[in-house]
Amino acid sequence: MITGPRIKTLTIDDKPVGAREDETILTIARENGIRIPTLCHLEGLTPIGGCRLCLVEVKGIARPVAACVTSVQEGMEVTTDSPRLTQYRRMVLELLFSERNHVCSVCVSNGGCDLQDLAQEFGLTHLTVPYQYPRHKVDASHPWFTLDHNRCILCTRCVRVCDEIEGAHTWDLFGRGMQARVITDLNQPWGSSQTCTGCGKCVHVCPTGALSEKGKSVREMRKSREFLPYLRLMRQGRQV
Amino acid sequence: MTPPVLLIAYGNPLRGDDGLAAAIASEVSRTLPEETVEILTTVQLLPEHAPSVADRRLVIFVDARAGEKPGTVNLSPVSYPDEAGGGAALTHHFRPAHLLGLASLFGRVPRALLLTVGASEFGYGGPVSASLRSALAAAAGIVAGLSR
Amino acid sequence: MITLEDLTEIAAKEQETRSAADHHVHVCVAASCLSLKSDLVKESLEKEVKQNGLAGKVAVKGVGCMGLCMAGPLVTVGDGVLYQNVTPEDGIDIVKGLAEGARPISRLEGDSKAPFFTKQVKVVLENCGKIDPERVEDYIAADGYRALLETLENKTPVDVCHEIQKSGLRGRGGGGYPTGLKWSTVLKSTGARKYVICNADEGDPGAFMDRSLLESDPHRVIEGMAIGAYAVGASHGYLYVRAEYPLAVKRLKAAIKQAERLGLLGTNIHGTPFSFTVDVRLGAGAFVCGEETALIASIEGGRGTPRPRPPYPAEEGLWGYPTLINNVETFANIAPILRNGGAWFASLGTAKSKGTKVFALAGRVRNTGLIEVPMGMPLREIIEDIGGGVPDGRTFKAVQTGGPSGGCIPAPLLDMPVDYESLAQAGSMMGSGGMIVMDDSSCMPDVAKFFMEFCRTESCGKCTPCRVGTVHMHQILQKICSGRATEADLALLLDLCDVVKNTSLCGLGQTSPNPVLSTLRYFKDEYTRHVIDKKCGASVCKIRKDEEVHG
Amino acid sequence: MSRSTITIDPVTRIEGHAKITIQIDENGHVEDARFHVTQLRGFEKFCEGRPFLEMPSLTARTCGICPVSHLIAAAKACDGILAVTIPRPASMLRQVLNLAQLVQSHALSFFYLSLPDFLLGMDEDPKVRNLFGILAKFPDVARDGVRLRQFGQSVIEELAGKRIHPSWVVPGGVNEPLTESRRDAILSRIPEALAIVRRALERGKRVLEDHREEIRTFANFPSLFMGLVDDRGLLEHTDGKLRIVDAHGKIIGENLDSTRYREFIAEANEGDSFLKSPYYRPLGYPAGIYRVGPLARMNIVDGCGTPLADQEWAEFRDLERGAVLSSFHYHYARLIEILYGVERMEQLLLQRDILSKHVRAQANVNNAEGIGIAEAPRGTLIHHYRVNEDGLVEWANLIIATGHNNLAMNRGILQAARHFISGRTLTEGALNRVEAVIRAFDPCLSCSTHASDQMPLHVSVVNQAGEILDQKIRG
Repeated sequence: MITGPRIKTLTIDDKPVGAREDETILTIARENGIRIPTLCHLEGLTPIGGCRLCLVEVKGIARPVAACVTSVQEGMEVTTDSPRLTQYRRMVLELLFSERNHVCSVCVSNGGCDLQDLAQEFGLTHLTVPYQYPRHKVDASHPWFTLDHNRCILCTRCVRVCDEIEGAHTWDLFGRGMQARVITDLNQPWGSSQTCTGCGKCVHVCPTGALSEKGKSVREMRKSREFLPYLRLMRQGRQV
Repeated sequence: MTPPVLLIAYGNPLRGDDGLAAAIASEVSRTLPEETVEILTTVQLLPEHAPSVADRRLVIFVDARAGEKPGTVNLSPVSYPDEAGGGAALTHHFRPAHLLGLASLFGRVPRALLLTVGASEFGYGGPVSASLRSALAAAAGIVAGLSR
Repeated sequence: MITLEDLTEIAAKEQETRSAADHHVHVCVAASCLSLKSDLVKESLEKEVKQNGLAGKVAVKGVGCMGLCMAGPLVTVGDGVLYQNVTPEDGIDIVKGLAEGARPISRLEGDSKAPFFTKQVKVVLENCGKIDPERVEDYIAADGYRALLETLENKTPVDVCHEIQKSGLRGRGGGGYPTGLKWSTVLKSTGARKYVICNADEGDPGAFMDRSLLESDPHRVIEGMAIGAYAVGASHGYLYVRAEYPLAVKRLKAAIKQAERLGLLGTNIHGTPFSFTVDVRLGAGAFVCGEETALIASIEGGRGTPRPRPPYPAEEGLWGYPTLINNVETFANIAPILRNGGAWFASLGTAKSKGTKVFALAGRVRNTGLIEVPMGMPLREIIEDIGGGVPDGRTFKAVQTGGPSGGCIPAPLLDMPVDYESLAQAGSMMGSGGMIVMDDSSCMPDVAKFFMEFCRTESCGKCTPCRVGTVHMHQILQKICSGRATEADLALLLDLCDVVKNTSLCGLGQTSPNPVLSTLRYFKDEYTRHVIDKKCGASVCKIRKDEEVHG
Repeated sequence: MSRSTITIDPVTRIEGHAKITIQIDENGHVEDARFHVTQLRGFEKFCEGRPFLEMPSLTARTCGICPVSHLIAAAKACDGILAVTIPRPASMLRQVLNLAQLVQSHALSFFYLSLPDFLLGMDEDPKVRNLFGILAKFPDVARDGVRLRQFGQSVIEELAGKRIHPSWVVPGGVNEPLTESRRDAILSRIPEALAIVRRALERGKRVLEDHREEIRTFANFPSLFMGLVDDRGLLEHTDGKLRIVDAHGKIIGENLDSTRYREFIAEANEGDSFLKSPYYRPLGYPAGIYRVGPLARMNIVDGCGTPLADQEWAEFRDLERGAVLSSFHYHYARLIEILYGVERMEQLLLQRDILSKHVRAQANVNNAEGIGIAEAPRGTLIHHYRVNEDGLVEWANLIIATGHNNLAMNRGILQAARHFISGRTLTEGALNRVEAVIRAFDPCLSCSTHASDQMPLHVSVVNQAGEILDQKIRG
């Protein structure tokens, strides 16, 4: 008897697709060449459904669901694009931009930023909600990296990669609501962290210029994330 | 080969409806091929644009106008000197007619038209007013028609 | 091993001591009366009894909440006499009155036959104001733990689930999910172990049902949890209580110790294979930890943030194991249901909403306090009869139910029955039982602003719409209330309500626009007055003069 | 006649926003004249708390007119924080960029803003006295102006990309080497540019003949002059050391260490303007008044270092025995600098290592302080940052060219006002001459204050009681 996961069939944007029951809508959509915008999601890290950009509509469910954390079900009818979804995604982006001080023109990640790319994709040139202009400090105490809270969107990719891949759990969250921010160790300067291994994985998974390498000037920070699928593959290999 | 038609869309896209010209230009760029019309978007007209203006078959200036009824599309010929005379100031009050005047230094002065769309919101930030969407489409249609 | 006979014996002994006394004086020692120094009243009474040589004749007992909190400290003598606003000095008179042949002290006397008392139906609160919450024996004398032992003796877990299903009990935490169904799901879920969690992270502004219950009758909740654990196959439970409830925590911990001492908790309870232990976990004061997945994360020692469901805790809960999670009032209903039968419970209430509901009645109403009414009672009866109506010659405007996730119900809907469906249809919700009455001195945009500020500060920050959207909504409401808002702001507010409602990760965010939406639904004119005329009808909002002129 | 005040608000045909106040005594004599910059600048505050590597991009946004100058001064200050000497090709590329900026800025100042006065006359109707008046009467000149500016801008584009605020200049050098095709594209445009400058110089020199009175009265007074020179004492805009000469042309400060600029430059704050007023510290205030910019540079150097410009420079220095003192000669000096700029660009672009890939030095924070000095078209630009050990800016000070010239401009206005204005009359020509003094300095006020749009010129004569006696509104 086969005890592995069962196969389910469903439709995404009217296209019939097959999936293992433990797979998410996002995985299957991508596998079938259907693009769903994401921001907090990163292949290889535990999805959290935080940013809400990957919302999709499922027939029979009133509220849109986050594709990155919703498992497929038999007969599910998924819609990944609609005027309503576009409006929601746009507003989510607006909210992110209004929350901190995202000034692309002086940002190290200008031209290499997931948030900026999405703004371009959605033609977001202006906000309908007012900017909050919070005052956030920059933590440049680490010898190789800089943390600029002004550009953080609280996606927690850094927190997850450090915990799940590097195994150091240097990063965590502090405070709640709009006061929430990422911290290292028990809210100590990054440079004084006893647990940080200096691996830089957090910097490269960061979607914006919040985490960057020192010495990089404006527009010079480019993130490379190839290590993540590679490490995952190697680990799987070892398990087999 | 220089395209026979030049579209100059001017205005500051960071100031509300002032971005209308740029929006019209991007609409036109979707419908017409590069060989037909060259598109120049700029925050303000500058004397340095004069060499690009010379020797075209047609130059179309596109601008959002305060003081005109929002949504009205107006098309008028441009010539130098215009009714306002030679014109004094530089950068901020540099008009299409001025550019046409300077173009004479670099070749044949082309036929030129100014397309304006009445607009009202020129505050910082904010996209082009939703109420101007139909005017935007109409203006883009006119420009495309003229360019063919 | 404790048996039913042991329980009977304890109860009999308790009864015996009780009947030795001629007079029974009960002093409320729940938080509300305690805050008015009811402990000193009790001391004074005890001292006077001793000094007047009435020891043994007059029994003074600290009991749980009697409900009419606005008139505390409350003292009852026997069954019929209720004293209100009692001071320690009054102890002299009360005891003197008793010494002189049970003469009531008229200046202190309240009307114990008032509709406030007579219209209530007490199931959950049946022991409140009657038993000493710090003594397990008193609980046992009131048939306590009988349901647990009888269940262990006579019923299979499936039987228990059936009985609960038959009762029609629905979750009292707010959602109204059928409790029996939830129990069956957890029972059916497979896992190396299972957990039971009691959600006592009561956080709605103005709500104090769980707190009063835990302070007044802690054993009832523990018994409900133990039965639940038996029904789903769990052997360990957590009581997640907010740290702001120190008295409840103290009494719960004491109650757990007492139950353990008697063998009502522990291994092989009643000589069966069933074992159950309970731990108290303190919540550090985050509203979102009332959301079950956030609560579980908090117990696990993580940051109290919710995660998307499914999987539901019934399948994957605490530490990834199947977990039964119910709120305090839900568990408090369990023992009576098993004692009296599901059919009995189902005879109370309406077709879809069975049993009773406890409400914390607050705001602009004469009788504020803790009440319990059968489901389906018209709102008007609750407010006008039990609540005594709006005081000071003011007129009733609206009642807010469901806390920050709920909404406002206006005067024209006062005759609607209070049940899950009706409240939802009116744009509010049952919620955990907060009920705040407002009169014409309240400004509805200001009310919406209050709740939005609550949601903004209580957002955990995990998902974008709730974290940032509530901030913007609150700012717009501030603008409205200060007369600076435009119609465009109002339109943006509606857009934000839509986005936050439909895209937030958990219930906190999804329901946070409700107070705005429901006040907009019934009091749109108040918003437009603020926005267009720059006027606050209730004169609550401070709109600057110059803006009033230019408006 | 009672004492009154004439206000010219704002001054037209300069970049930015300022006003002039002229106070007139009971006898109708000009008593005092002041140049006010009325907008507040807050850029130094923005910088605090930011990583120092952002400074070039951040401070370049002080000004839409000459972002390149800020980029270079900022990058140099950052080089100091890194404690690196940047590779020679990077240094040369920065020089080419700076020169391109110089050329286009000077072309704007000369052709667009000043030539109308010279060719059409100071007294001509302002409706005609502009680029279009030139277009009508001297079309060749107008074409030259447009072309020369276009040349300068095209070089900037080739080097740093199309954006107005390029991020090509970075701490430690530049972030991309120059390609051969781009180099050749620039070189191919040099002959035309050179021809234009030479024509302009000929015309400019002829103009001088007609403006004897202006030369005599336009901020013509002894003062010190300051600017950068290279190690041979030749004209230098990007690197080099500061030199200060006195009115006799005598060097009084040589090889001044830029990091110690505060030892020889002090700043006074005057109540009526947001502009700082720096002076030469050893001589005190206001005796230490000095001028920067093209005129100053011509006065301090021992030569330009390019063949054609050297000839012109020699001729220029023959105008006077010591330093050339009339600020009207800023125009002349500007033309020589354009010539130098085009020539020098070509020299640099023909260097064999100009295409080298080694254009950047990498380092961490090694100094807590960095000072970068460059010559902007308008004069010496100083960026000074202090950073904490993590490289976050704790304090920043920017001294811009217009600031150095503040005291000199004030004196120049007073001088011209006394000469051209007599109490009763507010003639267009007289007012225009007062404004023209300011234009000679080519102040960039958007840079010194971050100004917004120009507004119509408003001139008023106000008596002590505050009543408006006469006013002219134009534009």
